[in-house]
Parts: sequence; structure tokens; C-alpha cells
Amino acid sequence: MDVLLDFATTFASQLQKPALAFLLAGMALAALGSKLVIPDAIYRFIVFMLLMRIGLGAGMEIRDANLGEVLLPALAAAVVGCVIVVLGRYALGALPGVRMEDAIATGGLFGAVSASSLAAAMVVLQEEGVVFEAWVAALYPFMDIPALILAIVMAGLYRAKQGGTEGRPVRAGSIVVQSLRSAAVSALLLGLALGLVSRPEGVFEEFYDPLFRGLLSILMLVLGIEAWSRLSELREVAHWFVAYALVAPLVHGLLAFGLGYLVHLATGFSPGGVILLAVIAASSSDISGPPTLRAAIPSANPSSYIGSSTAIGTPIAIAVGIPLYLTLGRIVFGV
Amino acid sequence: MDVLLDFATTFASQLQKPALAFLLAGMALAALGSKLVIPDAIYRFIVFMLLMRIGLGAGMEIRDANLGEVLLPALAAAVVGCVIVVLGRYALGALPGVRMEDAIATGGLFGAVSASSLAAAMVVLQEEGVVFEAWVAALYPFMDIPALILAIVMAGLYRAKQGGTEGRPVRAGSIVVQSLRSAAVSALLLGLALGLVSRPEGVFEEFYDPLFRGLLSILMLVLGIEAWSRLSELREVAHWFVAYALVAPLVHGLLAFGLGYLVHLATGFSPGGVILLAVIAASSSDISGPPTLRAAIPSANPSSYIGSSTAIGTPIAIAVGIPLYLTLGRIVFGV
Amino acid sequence: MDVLLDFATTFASQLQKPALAFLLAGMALAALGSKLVIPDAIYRFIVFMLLMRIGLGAGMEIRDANLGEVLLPALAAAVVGCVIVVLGRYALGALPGVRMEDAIATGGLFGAVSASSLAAAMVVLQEEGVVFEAWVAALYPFMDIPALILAIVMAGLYRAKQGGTEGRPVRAGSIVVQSLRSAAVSALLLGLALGLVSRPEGVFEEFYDPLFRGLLSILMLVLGIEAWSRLSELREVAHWFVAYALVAPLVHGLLAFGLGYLVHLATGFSPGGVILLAVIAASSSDISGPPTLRAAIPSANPSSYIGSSTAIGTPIAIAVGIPLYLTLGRIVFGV
Amino acid sequence: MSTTSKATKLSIVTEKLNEQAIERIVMEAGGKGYTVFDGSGRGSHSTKTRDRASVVGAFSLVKIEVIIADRAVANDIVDQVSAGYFGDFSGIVYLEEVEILRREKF
Amino acid sequence: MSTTSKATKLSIVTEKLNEQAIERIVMEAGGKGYTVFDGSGRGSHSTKTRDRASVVGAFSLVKIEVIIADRAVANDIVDQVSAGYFGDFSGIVYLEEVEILRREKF
Amino acid sequence: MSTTSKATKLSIVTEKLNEQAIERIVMEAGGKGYTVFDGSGRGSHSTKTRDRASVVGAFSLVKIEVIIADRAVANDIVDQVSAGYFGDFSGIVYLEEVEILRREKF
Ligand SMILES: Nc1ncnc2c1ncn2[C@@H]1O[C@H](COP(=O)(O)O)[C@@H](O)[C@H]1O
Ligand SMILES: Nc1ncnc2c1ncn2[C@@H]1O[C@H](COP(=O)(O)O)[C@@H](O)[C@H]1O
Ligand SMILES: Nc1ncnc2c1ncn2[C@@H]1O[C@H](COP(=O)(O)O)[C@@H](O)[C@H]1O
Ligand code: NA
Ligand code: NA
Ligand code: NA
Repeated sequence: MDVLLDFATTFASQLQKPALAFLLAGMALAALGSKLVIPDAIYRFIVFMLLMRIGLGAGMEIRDANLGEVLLPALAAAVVGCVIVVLGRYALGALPGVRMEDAIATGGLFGAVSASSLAAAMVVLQEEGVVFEAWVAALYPFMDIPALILAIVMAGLYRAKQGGTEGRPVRAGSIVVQSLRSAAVSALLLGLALGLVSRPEGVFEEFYDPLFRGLLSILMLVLGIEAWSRLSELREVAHWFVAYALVAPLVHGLLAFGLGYLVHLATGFSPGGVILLAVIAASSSDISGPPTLRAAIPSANPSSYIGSSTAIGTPIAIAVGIPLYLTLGRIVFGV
Repeated sequence: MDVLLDFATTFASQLQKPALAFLLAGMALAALGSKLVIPDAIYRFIVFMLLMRIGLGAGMEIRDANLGEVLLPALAAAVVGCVIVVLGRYALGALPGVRMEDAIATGGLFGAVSASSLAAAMVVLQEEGVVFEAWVAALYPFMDIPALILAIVMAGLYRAKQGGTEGRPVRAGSIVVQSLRSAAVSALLLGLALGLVSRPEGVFEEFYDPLFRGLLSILMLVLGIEAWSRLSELREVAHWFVAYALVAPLVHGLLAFGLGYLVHLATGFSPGGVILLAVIAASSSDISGPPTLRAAIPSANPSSYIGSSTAIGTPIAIAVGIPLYLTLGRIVFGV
Repeated sequence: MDVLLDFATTFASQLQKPALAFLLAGMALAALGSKLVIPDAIYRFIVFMLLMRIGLGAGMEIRDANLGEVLLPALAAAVVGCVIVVLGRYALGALPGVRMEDAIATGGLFGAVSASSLAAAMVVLQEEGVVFEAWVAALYPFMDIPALILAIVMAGLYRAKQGGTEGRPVRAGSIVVQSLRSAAVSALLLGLALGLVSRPEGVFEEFYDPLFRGLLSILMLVLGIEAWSRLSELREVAHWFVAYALVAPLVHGLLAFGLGYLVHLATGFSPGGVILLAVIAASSSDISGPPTLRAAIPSANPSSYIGSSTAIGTPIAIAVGIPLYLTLGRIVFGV
Repeated sequence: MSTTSKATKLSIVTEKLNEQAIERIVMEAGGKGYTVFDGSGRGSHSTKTRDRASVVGAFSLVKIEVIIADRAVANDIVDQVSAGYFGDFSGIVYLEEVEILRREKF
Repeated sequence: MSTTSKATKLSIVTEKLNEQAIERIVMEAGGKGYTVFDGSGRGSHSTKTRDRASVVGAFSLVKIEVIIADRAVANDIVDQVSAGYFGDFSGIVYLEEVEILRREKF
Repeated sequence: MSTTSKATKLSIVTEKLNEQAIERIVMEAGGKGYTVFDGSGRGSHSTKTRDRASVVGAFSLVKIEVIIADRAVANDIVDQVSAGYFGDFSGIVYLEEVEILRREKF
């Protein structure tokens, strides 16, 4: 019960914080039919700025990090990503009225990672004074890419079993490359590389970092608007996708929290790191994932996986997930 | 004479200030045929940022405001908005060569409010150290919406009297909703609501507020460029629109100043508030007004009202109106 | 040898600085096939912001400058711009397989100036503590416009000699006007004028200046991406363009450095000013130049001059030129 | 190639302001889809801009293209759009003959 | 539906750089209007981009569509544009037959 | 006016995601060029947006126009695009007759 009470308090206090408040405000705007629109060019630029900020921060810190420390968390991230896909295929895919390709693609998207959820969680932890290794952001692709690959492989196997003629062979290498080249992952890696090998402290401190929270507030608004606007797409797909999208982020986050806790015991992975790992597990990819899946599993209905993820999964991961893992972190680690 | 001298001094000193200087520079750029263009996405984003800043500021302050205080100023705003429309219909509409629908639509646009003029005036007052209640920004829709509705109703009545077959009934409710949903008003209300119910102090102080004056300078440039580019549209309409656009902003502002002064006596409404009320009265709507009027009074020629407002009304309201009401404020209130 | 060693040290230290690091990172991104894209609206806005910042800074300082001081550097800038064009016509144009119109247009583009190289050099000098007169930025059009005019006149003469029927007469006046109206030059002059006649210190210090380095880092990224993406265009033109683009920026910069040194002896033109003069000579126009040349010398193949300039000339001017002239400055002036 | 059949392509150039209303007319009249492009232009009313910051964005133009197998439906849409949106607003409409595959889609 | 009549639609794909000059030709030759769209493409010259940051923006493409009731005017525009803007510049022009209403507008 | 000749204009409306693949098909099948426009629309699949921030940008639409002198090449492209990109993806294709100059370019 205490957990619930703690969660309620944390949730209420997060509600006041810009990240969550702007997300909900965006949903309200769209629900009320506002014509307010953030231009696409601005949206893409904001995502770039956030990922650069995260990447630069991580890169500058990795310089001094012990690479050994990163190994186990990276492995945990990959495992979580894959388990989420397997869960999607066997749990969601087993439900009545759910097409198997749609289930696998949805599992893939929820296994993959959303940069905005990660950014929101980083801001919340900073404000709460919970420390984490800056390189935790670098775990993103370690969860993202395996999840997408596994989903695509599973869909290929499934089609082959169905005797589909379509069965073009899955080339894992090409999916890795495609993921790394996506706008989101390459912005993150760009920041990482620049943080690692150049001296971007100046621009980081006077440009990328001070704009971070403000730009994030706008991104949250966009996510809220998008979430509401896409709710209608879910009407066209089986109701189970709604149920999945409500529950899965929390299950995935708890799973990752548990695994992260083990890594904490083993290597001293920070409490903040464990919480962030839970958040990226709970999140579902909104930038790089959808086009990759669309191209590689064309028979899956994009309304099923994008609707589940954008309309419900992401808001739940941010609005419920972040306060939940923060509360858990407080209880478990006393942070 | 002293008033004139004071005004001349204030005007000369404002000329040096970014708001006015950038506005005039924009006009000069367009006049000289420069190809410099601020992309539309940037323009829309700047308007969003300014309105969010204004709304957040107002919302955070309203938390502690006595709602009773706001009532009388809001009523004054609505009265001014409506009087301006009536003036437009009976004064401008009575002039030779002026089509009645055009006169009514123009009155409606001048009764409505421009966010950029409001923002410019707020910056000027801040720089001059003239204080005002932050919630004054919330008066915007109280003037804007009644003016638009009244104009549309009047145009409907006029058409009905002419025996126009077109006469679709005016639904005031739908116009209110449409106005509230417009990008400008909903950004302002979004900011207000977030300021009221969440704790956006952090992002306000590190993002929305520090960018305010700089973004405003760019917006002034855009307004100047637009003003000059649209001057040519006025060639197609009766000359009286030019005369109206030159004089009306000042008359409207003085009217509002007078009414504001009465409210000041009655409730202690601040001198800065009176000045801002005059500025929003002097201003004419550039974002939400035109499409609303275009859709609801299609028989009015948009060149008449948009030309009057964008090419002349807005520059006059900013360049002449703001220094004028500031001077008056100094004389009347000794600020 | 010492020069080489000094240069190597400076180069290595610049490699770490954001300007150069982001440029190279952009090239790497494009080379690796990343889908990361900076939207065009953002790019155009960044260029506007940088030129405004440079113009405002120069304008505010020119207020107190002795106009006599500016004359000789301006003359030097014009001479360098013209010499570069002549070199292009007689050196590049004499090479086998090079069409004369292409050579002249390329010379014109390399004689003209790139705002981004100028901005990058200003940031580097500031970071290195090398002072320069802020009005040096105002030398831009004095080099840019004569170079473009001379190239267009030479191309006209060449066509006339070939008995081309196309020979529309070159109107120098119209080219000057067209250059001044281009987005880049007019943003710079706008800033200059506002800095000169208004009091933009407030917005300069809280908006244009603090965003300068950060926005420049993004611009460098864009230049890097563009450079790599346009390399392929060079495949279609004579190899000599590649050789020219590699060598010319350095030659042009050294020429300007020499002339700048004479001006330094004559009028006390600052060491930083000499270095900047060298950088703008080394740079080639990327915004205003190409469309002007395209319209005025339509028979020249744009792949030749834009490929040479964007793919090789600009990266060389920034990556090699800036450290080189900085090193020279250190040796010659002991800065 | 699978056999093609004739259909009518209807192009409506109109103020962005009217985009949604016209799309509704299209779908209600029996259109099966439409494609929309942003544009700018000049006609008997004033010049419309695209891209550059325009204080009055809602006045830029769109072209709505509708492909319809049944000519009567096309005529119906033309009539409704002409009646409601061309008296006072800027705009033109024109028809072309096109060849389509998968006739059931149009 | 009010009766329609035949007209010619002229489409000119050209570098943005030439947009204004060609629009002037259209109006001076007797065109009553035009509509313009941003685009990108590939032909015998190099590839043109749209949307992505392009250091050399003025080289992206536009398509200018002109509907003309009088075929002679259309031919005249084709001739002038071909002579002035297709030797050295990228671009194509083509004509289609369309059905219009309100013939007096075109 | 120099004499014109008939050609086929192929218009393909497709998800942006497929743009490059279809362009490759066009060029490999013997097309000499293409022009691309951004758009949005509605059909039997869900509505596609343009311009407004879209978390899933790659799903907006493009229209690819290809003018081809040789009808057989056009048919070939239609077949390939239909086979590869219309089963599971949104999209339509249609053909029109156009008049071209400089036939060798198409
Ligand atoms: N003859 C024409 N050819 C092509 N587009 C036209 C033509 N006339 C009008 N338009 C387009 O339709 C819009 C509205 O036309 P109008 O109602 O005549 O102002 C213009 O802005 C053009 O985009
Ligand atoms: N066969 C074609 N079909 C469609 N568009 C074309 C074709 N050829 C050229 N274009 C367009 O015209 C532009 C200029 O063509 P070009 O002058 O051949 O480089 C190209 O970038 C395309 O947008
Ligand atoms: N009848 C139609 N007329 C014009 N465009 C259409 C039509 N049907 C579909 N489209 C376009 O093709 C896209 C994909 O169609 P669909 O595959 O039916 O969803 C739509 O989003 C529209 O842009
Ligand atoms: Na995930
Ligand atoms: Na007003
Ligand atoms: Na140069």
C-alpha cells in the first residue's frame, strides 16, 4: 500500500512538472480541436537538439568512464529489448482477433526506444537530484536495434512457416545499418562521438544544455497532440492493442527495473541508471522504429503498432512509468 | 503642446528600441526589394513562443490574483472591442465607395487583437519600468472574440436586410469555439492554463522568458516586411481604407485609454494595465481574425481588411500607438 | 619547418573545437549514409541569425570607428576579390578540358565570400583571444560584389569574343543591386544598419550573441553534410576543378594575408583583421553567389563551380585555412 | 500490364481555408480518396504566397486532386464546390481524363 | 453541371531561379493565371533536392501550371520559355488537354 | 512552335518511405527523369498528413511524375510498382496522355 501511496504522491508532484503537464496539455489541446500546430521542421529540429544534448553529455562523460562498467548494462538493455519482442509475439499474438504480423511489429516497436521518453526521464531525475551515469543514454541503441532485428526476423520466420511467397530473406546487417543511419540514432551517436573526441564543453554549456528543458517541454506538447490525434486509428484495430498498450509499458519497465537491480548489485550500476533503464524499456520507438518496421514487415498494419505506441504507449510510459520507477527507486535504493 | 513634445521625445527614444527599429527595418527591407525571407515555420514557431511566454507569465500570476479585480477590465475590453466594430460599420461604412461588408469586416479586424503588438508593448513597458498586472494579457480574448462575433452578426443582419439569399444563420457559439481553437488564442490559453495549474517556473525562467525579446525582434521584422509587401493590395480598394487605417488605431487606443482610466479609478487597475488595454484596442488581429472573417463573411474583400490592418494598422499601432499611450500614461499617472 | 610544426599544433587543437569538429562530423555523417537532415527552414534561419549577429556587432562598433580606417581594408578586400577572379580565368581557364565559362564562374564564386567561414573564423579568434575590429565583417560585401561583377563581365566579354548570339549586355548596376538584395548580404547589412542607428545592445547581448556559437556548430554540420553530398557532382566535371578547389583557398588566403599585412603597416589594421581578411578571401560564396552566377552566366555548368566550392573549397578554407592563417598571424604578429 | 480503364481526374485549386470543407464534399459525394498539394498562384484575385512567412497563412492555396471512376460523381462534386466555394473565394476547378488500374479503388 | 469546354494545361518544370521570369512571360503572353508547386527531381542535369537544408536553395525546382483557353497563347508561352530557359537551365514543358468551367477565366 | 508528340505521363502517389525504391525502378526501367512533390491525402488506408509535426514523418505521401515517350516502358514501370508497392502500402498509380517537345528527352 505504501508503494501506491508513494506513487500517488510522486505522480501528483510530477503532474506539476513541465514534462508531464505539457504532455497532458497537448492531449487536451487536440481533444478540444485546437488548430495549434508545431511545424514539422521545428519538431525535427527539437528532436535533433535533444539527442545532440544527450549524446554530447554522454560522450563527454564516457571519456572518463571505465568501459567495463558499460558492458553489463548494455547486455541487460539488449536482453530486455529482445524479451519484450518475444512477449509481444507470444502474449499479444495469442489473443483473439490479433494478426500475428501486427503483434510482432508492435512488440518490436515497444522493445525499441523513444528518445523523448528518455529525455523526459533525464530531466525528471535531474530535478529530483537522482544521479546517474551520463553514459546511460548510450544504452539506447543497445536496446533499440536488437528489438527491431528480432521482430523482423520473427516476422520473416512466421511468414516462411505460413508458406508466404513474399519471404525475402532478412539481412540482420542491413537492419543494423539502417537503424544506425536513422535520424534519431545517428543524432545520438553524432553527439556521443563529438563528446568523446572533440571539446564541445563550450557549446554544450552555453547552447545545447540550457535549451534542453525548454525544447523538451515543446516536444512533450507535440507528443500529446500526436497521441490524441492518433487515438482514432486504434478504432480500426483489435481492442487488445489498447489493452496491450496500457499494460505493456509498465510490465516492460518493471522487468528492466528488476534486471537493472541485478546489474546494480553486480557492478554498482547507479540507482538513477536503473530507473532510466526501466524508462527506455517502457518507452516505444517513435522515430526510427516505425519506418524500419514498415519497410521490413509491410504486411503488418501500421495503425496497429503506431496507434498502440504513439496514442497510448508513450503517454503511459511518460505519465505513469516515470513516476512509478522513480517511486520504486526511492523505495528500493532510498534515493 | 507639452503632450506633443513629450510624445516626440518618447517616440524618438522608442525608435532606437529594437521593437520599433526592427519593424521599420523590415519595411525598409521590403521596400528595397531584399530577398531576405523568414521561413514560415520559423514565423509560426516564434508566434507560439511569444504567446506561450505571455500566457505562462499571466497564468503564474493569476494564481495569486483576486479574480474580482479582473472582471471590470475584462468588461472594459469587451466593450471597447464592440464599440470599435460599431464605429467601423457606421463611420467607415458610411464613406463613399466603401462596401458595407468590407467596412464591417475591417471594423471586426480592428476590434480584434494582435498578439505581436501586445508583446511589443509589454517589452516596452518592462524596459521603461512601468509595472502592470501580468494577467492583463488574459484580456486579449475578452476583446478579440466579442469583436469578431459582433462583426459577423452585423454582416449577417446586413445581408439579410439586403435580401441576400446567402444568409446562413450566424451561430455565435461556433464563432467563439472557432476563435478559441485558433492557433493564437489557443497558444495563449495553453500558456495560461499551464501557468495556472502546473509549476512551469523553471522552463519559464530559463527558456520562454529569456528568448522573448529576441524572438520579438524577429517578429517585428516579419511584420515590417509583410506590411510593406501588402501595401500594394490597398491600391485595389477605396482610398478611405487607408485613411481609416491611419486614424482608427489611435482613436481606438484613446477610447480604451479613457475607459481604462475609469477602471483605474474604480478598482485600482494599474497604469501599465491601462496602457496595455489601449495598445490591444489599437492593434488589429493578424492571426486568428483574418481566417475567421474570411470564412464567415466571404463576400467581404480580404484585401480591404487585411491590407488596412497588416499594411497600415499594425505599424501605426506599434510605431505611433505605443509611444503615444506611454506618453499619456506618464502625463496622466506620472509613471 | 617551424611554421609547419606550429600549423600542425594549431590544426590539432582546432580539430577539437566545435567549428571544425562539427564540419568533419557532418562529412562523416553523409559519408556513412545517415538520414539525419537539418530542415531547410532551420538552415535558413540559422544563417539569418549568424549574419544578424555579425552585422549588429559590426554596426554597434562602427558607430565609434574612424571611417578613414575602414577605407584601405575595404579597398584591399575589393582588390583581392578581383585578383581571385582574374586568377581563375587565366590559371584555371587555361587548363586542359576546362571550359572557359566554367572557369570564370568558379573564379567568381571563390572571389566571393561565405558567411559561414567568416562566422567560424570569428569564433575561433574570439576563443584564441585574438582581437579584431568588429567592422571587419563589413568588408564582406566589398570583396563579394566586385568579384561577382568582374566574373560576369569577363564571361560576357568572352562570349562576345566567341561571337555568341546570347550576349545580353552586362549591367553592373543591376548585379550590385541583386547582390545587395540577396538574403545573405541583406541580412548582414540589416544588422549593420540596426547596430549603427538603433540601440540593439539588449537583444544583442541576451539573444543574438549567446546563440551564436551554438547555431554556428549546427551550420558547420550542415556544411559538412552538403560538402560530402556534393562530392559526386565533381565526378561529372574536369579533374582540374578538384585540384583548383584544393589549392585555391590557400593561395587566395595567403594573398589576402600579404595585402592585409601591408594595410596593417600602413594604418594599424589589427592582426585579427588581417587573419579575417585572409579567411574571407579563402572562402567561397555559398548563398548569394551561386544564384547570381547561375542567372548571369547560364552557360556555365553549376556542377563545376558549386561542386568545387561546396564540396571542397569551403571545407578547405575552414579546416585548413583558418588554422593556417592563425598560425601565420602568431608568427608574424606574435599574437 | 493489367488492363486499365478510363476515369476522371478532378483538380480543385482553392484557398487552404476551404480545404477541409471541400474534402468533406468529396467524400460525401462518393469520392473514394483525394490527394492534396500546397501551392501558390495568381489569378483574378490577389497573388497567393507559399513558404515565406505569411501573417495570414490560411490564405495560401492547395490543389486537391480526386480521381473518380463515375463521371456523375465528379460532376456532382464540381457543382457543389462551384456553388459553395467559388463565388467569393479564389479558386478554379478542371477535369482531365486519366487511365487507372484497380478500378474498384476509385 | 454547367457545360464545360476544352482548354490546354501547360506544365513547366524549371529551376526556382527562373520562376518569376517565367511567370512574367505567362502573364504578358496573355495567360490569366498560374499555380506553382515546389518539387524536386531528376533529369539529364543533376538531381535537385527539396526540403532538406540545401546550401544552394535557389536551384530547387518548381512546377508552374497554366490553364489557357486559347491554344495560340499556350504555344506562344511554350516558345518563349523554351527559347529563354531550357538551353542552359534544367527544365521540361508539356501540354495536356483539360475540361474547364467558366471559360472566361482562362 | 516546334512540333509536339504524344507521350505518357505516369503519376505514382506513394508513401515517402518508398520514394527512393520507386525512383530506382523508374530509372532502371528506362525512364529518363521524374519530378516529385510532397502531398497528403486520404484513400482506403488511413489519412496521411503533411506539414504538421508528425511523429512518423516517413509516412507522408509523395507524388512521382514520370513522362515517358515509350508506352511499353510506362507499362513496365506500372507493373513493377504495382507488384512491389501497392499490396501492403498505400498508393495509387494512373496514366495520362501528354504532348511533349524535344521527344529525345523522354
Ligand atoms: N489560368 C490559370 N491557370 C492556372 N491556375 C490558375 C489560373 N487561374 C487561376 N489559377 C489558380 O487559381 C487561384 C485562384 O484563382 P482566382 O480565383 O482567379 O484568383 C490562383 O491563385 C491560381 O493558383
Ligand atoms: N521524363 C521526365 N519525367 C518527369 N520529369 C522530368 C523528366 N525529365 C526531366 N524532368 C524534370 O525536369 C527537371 C529538369 O530536367 P533536366 O533539364 O532534364 O535536368 C528534372 O529535375 C525533373 O524534375
Ligand atoms: N480516388 C483517389 N483520388 C485521388 N487520390 C487518391 C485516391 N485514392 C487514393 N488516393 C491517394 O493515394 C493515397 C493512398 O491511397 P490508399 O492506398 O487507397 O490509402 C491516398 O492517401 C491519396 O493521397
Ligand atoms: Na522499449
Ligand atoms: Na483591437
Ligand atoms: Na573569397
